[in-house]
Amino acid sequence: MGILTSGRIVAFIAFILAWIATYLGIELGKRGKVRIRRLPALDAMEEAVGRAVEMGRPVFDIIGMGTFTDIYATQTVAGLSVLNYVAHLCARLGAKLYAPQASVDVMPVAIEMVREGYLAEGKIEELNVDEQLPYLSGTQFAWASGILGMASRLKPASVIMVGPFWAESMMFAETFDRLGALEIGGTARLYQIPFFAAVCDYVLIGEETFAAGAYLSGDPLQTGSIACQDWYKIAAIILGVIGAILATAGLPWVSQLMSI
Amino acid sequence: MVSTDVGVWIAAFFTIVATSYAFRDNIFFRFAEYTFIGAAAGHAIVMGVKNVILYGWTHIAGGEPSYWIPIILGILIYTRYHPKYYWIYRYPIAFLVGIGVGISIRGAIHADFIKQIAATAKPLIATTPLGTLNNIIVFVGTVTALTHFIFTYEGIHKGAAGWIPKIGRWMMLAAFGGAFGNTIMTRFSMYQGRIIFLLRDWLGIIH
Amino acid sequence: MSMWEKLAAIPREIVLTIVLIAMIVPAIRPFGLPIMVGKMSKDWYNTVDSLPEGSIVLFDIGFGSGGYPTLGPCAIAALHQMFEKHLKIVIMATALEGSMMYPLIMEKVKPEKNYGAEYGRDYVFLGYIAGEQTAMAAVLGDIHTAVKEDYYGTSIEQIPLLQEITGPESFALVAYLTTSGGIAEGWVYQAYSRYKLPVVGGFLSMMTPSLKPYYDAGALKGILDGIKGAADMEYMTHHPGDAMRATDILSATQTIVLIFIIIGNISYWGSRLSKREGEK
Amino acid sequence: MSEVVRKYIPLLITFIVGVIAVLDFYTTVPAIRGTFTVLKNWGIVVTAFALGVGAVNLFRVHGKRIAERGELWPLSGWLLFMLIVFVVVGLSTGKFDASWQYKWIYNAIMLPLGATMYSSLCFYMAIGAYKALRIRNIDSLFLFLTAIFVVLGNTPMFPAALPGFFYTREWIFKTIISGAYRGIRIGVGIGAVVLGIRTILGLERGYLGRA
Repeated sequence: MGILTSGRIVAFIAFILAWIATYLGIELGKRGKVRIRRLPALDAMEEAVGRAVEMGRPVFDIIGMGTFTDIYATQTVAGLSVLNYVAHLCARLGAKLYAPQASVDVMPVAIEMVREGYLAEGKIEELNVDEQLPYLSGTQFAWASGILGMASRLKPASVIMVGPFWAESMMFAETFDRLGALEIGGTARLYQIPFFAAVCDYVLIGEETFAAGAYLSGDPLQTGSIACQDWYKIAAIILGVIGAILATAGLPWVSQLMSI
Repeated sequence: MVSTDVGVWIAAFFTIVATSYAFRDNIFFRFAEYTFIGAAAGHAIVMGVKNVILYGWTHIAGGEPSYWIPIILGILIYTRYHPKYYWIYRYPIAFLVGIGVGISIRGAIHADFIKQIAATAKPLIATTPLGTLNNIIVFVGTVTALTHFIFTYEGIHKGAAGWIPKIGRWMMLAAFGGAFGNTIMTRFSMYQGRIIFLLRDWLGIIH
Repeated sequence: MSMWEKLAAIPREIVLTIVLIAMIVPAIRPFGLPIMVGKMSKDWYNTVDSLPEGSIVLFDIGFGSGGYPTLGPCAIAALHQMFEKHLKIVIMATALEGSMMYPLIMEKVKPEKNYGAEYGRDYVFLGYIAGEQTAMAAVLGDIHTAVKEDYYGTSIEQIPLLQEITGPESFALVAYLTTSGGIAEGWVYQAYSRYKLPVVGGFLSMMTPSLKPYYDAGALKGILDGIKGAADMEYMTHHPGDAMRATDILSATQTIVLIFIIIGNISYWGSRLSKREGEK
Repeated sequence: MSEVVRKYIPLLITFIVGVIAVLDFYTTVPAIRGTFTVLKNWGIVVTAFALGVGAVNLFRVHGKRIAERGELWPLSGWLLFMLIVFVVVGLSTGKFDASWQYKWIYNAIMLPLGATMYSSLCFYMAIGAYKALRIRNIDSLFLFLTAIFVVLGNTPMFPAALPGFFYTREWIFKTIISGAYRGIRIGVGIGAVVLGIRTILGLERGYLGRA
């Protein structure tokens, strides 16, 4: 065993297994064998868009300032799936959608997502991309103040924020709250979840963001990955529970195993 | 004594203007914002050039021609702006993504998965009753929060078992409350530094 | 508008002005409250304290201007302790603006004057190194192939301290201060997971909840929890500075925030109950 | 052919570099370790080049705005001027950020702006706490209770009067936050690993940009 680094052998095995599990999960996803539970925040999106129609005010969908190259790319992808769904809802129910953009790389995909939604609902003539998906800025405070400016001008009835968010999350949550908008927030950036959880009417916590994206898109790559992650979480639960019971009985086998 | 240093006056001006936005949007804030964006991008270039020289060029000068490779890759990043040859920029990006992803996931499975399981698999009974209670809360928090994030087995969220993820949700909300409270302090402690700057370095009211 | 609704809708300008006043008054007239040292900062202090004289510490400045108000005092107090213990310190910056923080910090620490330390022999600054985790891995793995010059352009062959470093095991401790989650996790991955080096970390208080699992699992030996950690360090090292001054300001502002939270809740429940009364 | 050059070779580069990074961690083979040391050093240089991309984007966006006399275009001109000032001062002395001239403009302009921009979020926190931290239902009750006790423990005045506040905050961190956040961290960590594997395998191709 000389070629493997000691203390990391179990980690290595876990890594190899993750590799295989990712393949398996995606394969199951392709065969439609993965079912993801529907989250309450998704039902709330329909309510949010309906509210905007009733009040005659627009809907904001903000996917954050992530890019495809950073480590938060999955959150951006989830945000795009949600944007697509919201575009469908807005086109169908007749609410005006605004989705300001922060990333040059993501913007063309976002436009495609919205266009597809409007097209599928037969409302493509109602979509004005330049007005509804403006590019604000890729710099944090310019982006944040741009959104705040749009918000006080257009007074949205509802706002959906799913994607990676940084320190601007609190500025957004507070401003939209002041404008009386119904807020649905979701991010997997650990540092920012508390603000959405405290201020928003509905919140997607951490990985729920990915699950929501996978549920809405039905993309096997996304659903399969969720399945694979579930297996690992279940493994963590089982190992944790058995390990704690054994350790309480004086047999610290699991934690010893983990340091091989 | 009020400061006589021009630099301190400029800094004080920018400090006050950057604060003003929280009260109301105004043109002075826009001016400060644009200054900041320009300065930050300029600083990034200066540091970029310095790093290229320090970590690339000195190697070449020291007789390691292989360091031409990262320099060429680096230059290729800028092909992304070319209408026809934009795809060349994928080479340096592919390199950066490979190294970045590889380096972060190899540590993640050790520090975030293996080590955290090892920390969970600890005895629940402690020497004091409070210690035992604490251990149980941590254990329950970890396990129930994990169950909350299981999406593909719907049974776990229904019926009597449904209480487990529900407890997890409450534990997480309680934890978020703590995090929220802590963030209030973080932001204030950051701003206090600016107040001290204004009162001490600029106005000279305190020492 | 009922009384409850008025209470619930105090204009933001008024709220913010009160908050500002609560910062200025104690800054001018401190109350001088005592400090209670937290366990996480104590662990940092003890970890450094237990190192034998002459051990080499890798110290990372992973913050820029945004983090300076809180992490600057942390860095100053932490370096005071390290110089006092006659440790040798290799300082680097993984944050883009980190190299600009270094002179601000050293202006306060004054290692030559206060501790008779000598640049190059007792401490060295490598400057900003791009790439975050890539930079960490490179410096830990083989500092001699990664770095050719220090911040001032001196070749590393001429720096005696760097000659003492033969590999990752030469470092007795990795200490970092950062505002970035990527850097905070990065040092755990690269120094602890990769080389099993003892690591201590300091960050903004808001990051502490998400990084505390590392401390509980033993991956971080100690934590400096934002301005609170800085005040603890200043207190333990007997070098009172901005953080201890900030303690009083913090008392005033946090109390104001608490009062506003209570007003918010009273008005919310007041209007909710009075509405219910009205419906009856 | 062009598919290979445009798409598959980049994917292959990611795969090879990623696999070497992983093997460097888990194995002790000197050849892998040596190769990866070189790759890491290269990585620093390539990342350094990428630092200029932001500036190019700014020149494109703001250059266009100036040419079209768009909204706030004089400020766009000022932005590019500031950018050039920093670059000129930084590069002309030959000492980069170590020269006193550079330190002066940094300390006068960038330091106060950076420090204040982020910290002025405290005002949003204060307003947010006042407007949002309200007990609306059972969920917000949990959030509210710990938030209040953490704020009480964080306010140096209260523990000084009654040490119990200090220990309550430490206890909340030691139990509730440690437990729940460990659960979240395990989940997020696995999510990152699976995404990483997808990327190394070339299943996740967003970073390649437009097709």
